[in-house]
Amino acid sequence: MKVYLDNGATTMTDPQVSDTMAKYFTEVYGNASSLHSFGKSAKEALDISRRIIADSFNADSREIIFTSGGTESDNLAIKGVARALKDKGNHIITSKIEHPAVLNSCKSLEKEGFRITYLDVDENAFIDLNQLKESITAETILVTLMHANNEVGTIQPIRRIGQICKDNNIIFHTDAVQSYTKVDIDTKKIPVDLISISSHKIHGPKGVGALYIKKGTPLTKLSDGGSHEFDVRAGTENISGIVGFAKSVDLSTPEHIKLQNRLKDQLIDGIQRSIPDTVLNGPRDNRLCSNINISFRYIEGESLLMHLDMKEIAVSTGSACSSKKLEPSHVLLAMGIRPEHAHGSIRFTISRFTTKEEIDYTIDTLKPIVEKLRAISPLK
Amino acid sequence: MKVYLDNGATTMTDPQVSDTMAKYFTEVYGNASSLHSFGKSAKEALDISRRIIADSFNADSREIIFTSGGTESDNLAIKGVARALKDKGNHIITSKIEHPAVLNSCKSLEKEGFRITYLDVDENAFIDLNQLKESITAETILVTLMHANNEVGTIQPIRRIGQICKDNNIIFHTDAVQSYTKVDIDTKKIPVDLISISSHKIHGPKGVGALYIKKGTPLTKLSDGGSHEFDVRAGTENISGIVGFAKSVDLSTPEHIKLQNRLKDQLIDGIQRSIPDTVLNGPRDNRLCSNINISFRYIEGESLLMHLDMKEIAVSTGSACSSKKLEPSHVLLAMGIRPEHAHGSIRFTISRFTTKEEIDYTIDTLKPIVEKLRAISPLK
Amino acid sequence: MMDDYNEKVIDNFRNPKNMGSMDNPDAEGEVGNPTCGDIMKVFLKIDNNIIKDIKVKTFGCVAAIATSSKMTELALGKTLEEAKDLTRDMVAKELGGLPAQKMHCSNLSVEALHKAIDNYQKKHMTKEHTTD
Amino acid sequence: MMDDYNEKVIDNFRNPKNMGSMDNPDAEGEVGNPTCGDIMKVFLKIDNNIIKDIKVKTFGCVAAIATSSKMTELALGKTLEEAKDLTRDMVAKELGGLPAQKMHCSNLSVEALHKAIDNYQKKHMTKEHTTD
Ligand SMILES: Cc1ncc(COP(=O)(O)O)c(C=O)c1O
Ligand SMILES: Cc1ncc(COP(=O)(O)O)c(C=O)c1O
Repeated sequence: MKVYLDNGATTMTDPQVSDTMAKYFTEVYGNASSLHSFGKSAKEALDISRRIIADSFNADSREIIFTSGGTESDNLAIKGVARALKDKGNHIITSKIEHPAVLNSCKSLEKEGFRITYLDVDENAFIDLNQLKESITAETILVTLMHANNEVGTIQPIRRIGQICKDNNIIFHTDAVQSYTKVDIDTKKIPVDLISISSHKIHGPKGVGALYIKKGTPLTKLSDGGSHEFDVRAGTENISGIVGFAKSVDLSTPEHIKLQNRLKDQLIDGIQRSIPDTVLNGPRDNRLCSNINISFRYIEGESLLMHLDMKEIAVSTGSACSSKKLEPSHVLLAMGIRPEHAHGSIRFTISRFTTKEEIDYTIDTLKPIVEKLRAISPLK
Repeated sequence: MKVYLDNGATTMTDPQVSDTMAKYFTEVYGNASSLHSFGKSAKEALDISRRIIADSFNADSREIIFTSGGTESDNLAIKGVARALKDKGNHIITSKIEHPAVLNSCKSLEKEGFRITYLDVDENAFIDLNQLKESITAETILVTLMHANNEVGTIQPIRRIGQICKDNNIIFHTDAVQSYTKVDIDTKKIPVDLISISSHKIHGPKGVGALYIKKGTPLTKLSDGGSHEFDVRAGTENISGIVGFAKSVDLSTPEHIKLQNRLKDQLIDGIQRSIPDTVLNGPRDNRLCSNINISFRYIEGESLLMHLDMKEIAVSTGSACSSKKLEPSHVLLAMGIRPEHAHGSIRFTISRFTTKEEIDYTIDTLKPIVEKLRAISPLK
Repeated sequence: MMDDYNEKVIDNFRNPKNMGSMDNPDAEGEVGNPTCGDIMKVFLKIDNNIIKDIKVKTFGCVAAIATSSKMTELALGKTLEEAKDLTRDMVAKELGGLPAQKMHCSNLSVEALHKAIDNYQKKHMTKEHTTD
Repeated sequence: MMDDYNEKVIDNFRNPKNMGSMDNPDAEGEVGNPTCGDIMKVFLKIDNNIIKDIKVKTFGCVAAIATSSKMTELALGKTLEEAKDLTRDMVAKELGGLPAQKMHCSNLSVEALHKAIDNYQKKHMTKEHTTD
């Protein structure tokens, strides 16, 4: 049995999505900027897709910009706003648990003269709203805080974050790459100015993302060229990819969330019942339906991951050994988790294609592997 | 008969390409950065694709970076080098006939304090090598000149341009988006430091491009995040797109070029024989095999384009009316072509899928339309 | 906001009315220049202060041709005063709207009509003076 | 440059030799710390200056486990002096190479071996002194 539990890294493209895309390779292949009918058909597909994404945020079509993925969306939002507002102020607030696309965008802005505040998080990876309020100065132009964390699934209270930003007249960007289609954001109700999303995390194709930009938000272009995407993002539009992205949004339903929540509980409870010395990292509530992150004490994550891989179970780890920087997950460390426990963390991320049988198989497979690795561990 | 003669704008994805891609949506869908076997398979596909592109330039695999398209490649090359070398000098040389991705990247660098020289071109859109030499100063850090022009197909003498840059120790970038797979660049023989290419111009999928970066070329990242693509370009790799791009390179043969050259001659000669007052824009030699650009005197391009579209022939125009800026093609103007002739220019761009019958049909269809439009023109 | 031509505009472009030249017109008017890419020349036959016949020659885009045609239809049969009251917006409205960027550059035919009427009235006034 | 583990490394990881603890070892040596994510503890049985038995306990990644195992195979049967001449590079070479970033952090088992031998020799010298 092949069990893919790394849906936080990327997902299988839903066969219905790739089927929908097929036509846009060999039939509707025009350039959406072209005046002829080939171009018109491409433009129509683009418009319809944009509307689908806009609807998912209760937003206007013109507030959606297609990009090449979550990373580009984050870069465009953060650098775009910072550079547009640099005469207004030079202070940006983010958190210690953001995705590298956000953290490194901020780091690169530091070199341009911006000052960044990295908010702390508590043991469950929640930020402290008071610290946020206290960090705001007259120079603050942007707050960028992720909706749901990619490693431990913590869902931040973005309504209240947004309200604080709005009260202080500060632009609020949220990286919703992990939460999109799993936790709704109604832009008419939640005060948020920019939202990053990515197709390949929701069973759409890789290489496509989008950025919601509330009407009137100041933004400097990142990539210059033609005046595509309302002159915010240049480059011939990736029609097949965009159509696939929209289809993947169309295919997601509230039932999928319920299903995943059940499987999540099954996996957490199953592991904790059958394997001692395991700790759930991150909260039990206000957690993404798809994310389970567990530290297996006394063993190291990469070894566990590789043993699971030999049994055809795919997971990821927050262990240093899996990163090129040779440091354990910055998220787990920010949560105050001890390094040796961070090393033993495994992230299981499920999807709407995950089955109960796969979860059973995973629990059954884990037990002897963990025992074997513990038997050779000097820590146990 | 549907006749697509706008392959300079974008091409049909070759059915063999989309067939090859299929597997990478629903089977080999892992994240190339993941440690498990799903990730490994994706990484292998990525490596093989990179090797195919590298081989096409007689380059090393590590010299190829995948991007989201030609626009991103141009931005990354130009801004990346300029920002990396800003302490060395602030002068960049380009030409008046570059694609907006290059021109607007340069414009945006002007705002950052760089000085840009825009070289003139002659009536056939060739730059003047002496003007290039004379423009070089001690401050010059980058020369960016396109390989083949997208509007009139002029192929610049990049070997000599590259040699001039090399002699002066200046980095040379060329936008080869239009020429790729049509005019070879052997990086072991032609001194060039960066080359931009794009998949959707060569029957690959949209939303993928690449940048050749000669080993040792200084470059600042444009998009921050993970350390993908040798830490030059962040973002989860678009495996299906990249595999498709590589396949489209694999499928291109010298025979396709010969075929297109024949069809090009057929179209140029056919139009000039049957319709008076037509002028070929750009050179007859050193011209891309796929590009035919003709001014039909006394009539305006958009009107001609729309009439052709009603007969299911897709072309493009350099007329102001087709651009949002309401100015005629900057390329045609730089060539010294009078505005009223620029307005009447039509670009026919063929591909390896174009047939002799389609060219015949196009010539036959053009004649009465041109006559009809001339009959109502106040200029004739 | 509208980016594309609507069906009505395309229809009028496809089958434009009253296009071409006229023998011995009573008046002519021309606007535009080759640089901007739109030129319209209007020819009128006027009888008893009424536009009895109208023709237009147009160099320009889809919008230029469609608005030229629609203008002739609106002007035909009108008195010179009524014709002078015609505006670009009326022409655009009759066509169900135009893309924003086309409103100002390509929708010039009304100006050509007004020029022709002006020319006619000047000539006429001059005539009256001389015959006086 | 190598980014991935080769087959040999994976094989040694999958079926590591001499892993676990030992009753009454003649010497022990431990290196690493929990923060960096690799800890190895080596146990030795020494007879007549020769390593008669060796066990290792490893907390760490694939490379850490594979190199630990390979180290025990290289050390077993050697004299203490020969064992002290073993290096990280020899272990890595026996495994057909390691990814660059794994060379320094995870390939520590030789150090643990050397520590165990040092501990043994110190104890032994002390003993000689006291019984002297
Ligand atoms: C929270 C978060 N932000 C941003 C990204 C980057 O998105 P992409 O891989 O589409 O560039 C990811 C995934 O990698 C993510 O999980
Ligand atoms: C010469 C040239 N450069 C750059 C580009 C931009 O490439 P892309 O459409 O892949 O962004 C194009 C095509 O649009 C082009 O013709």
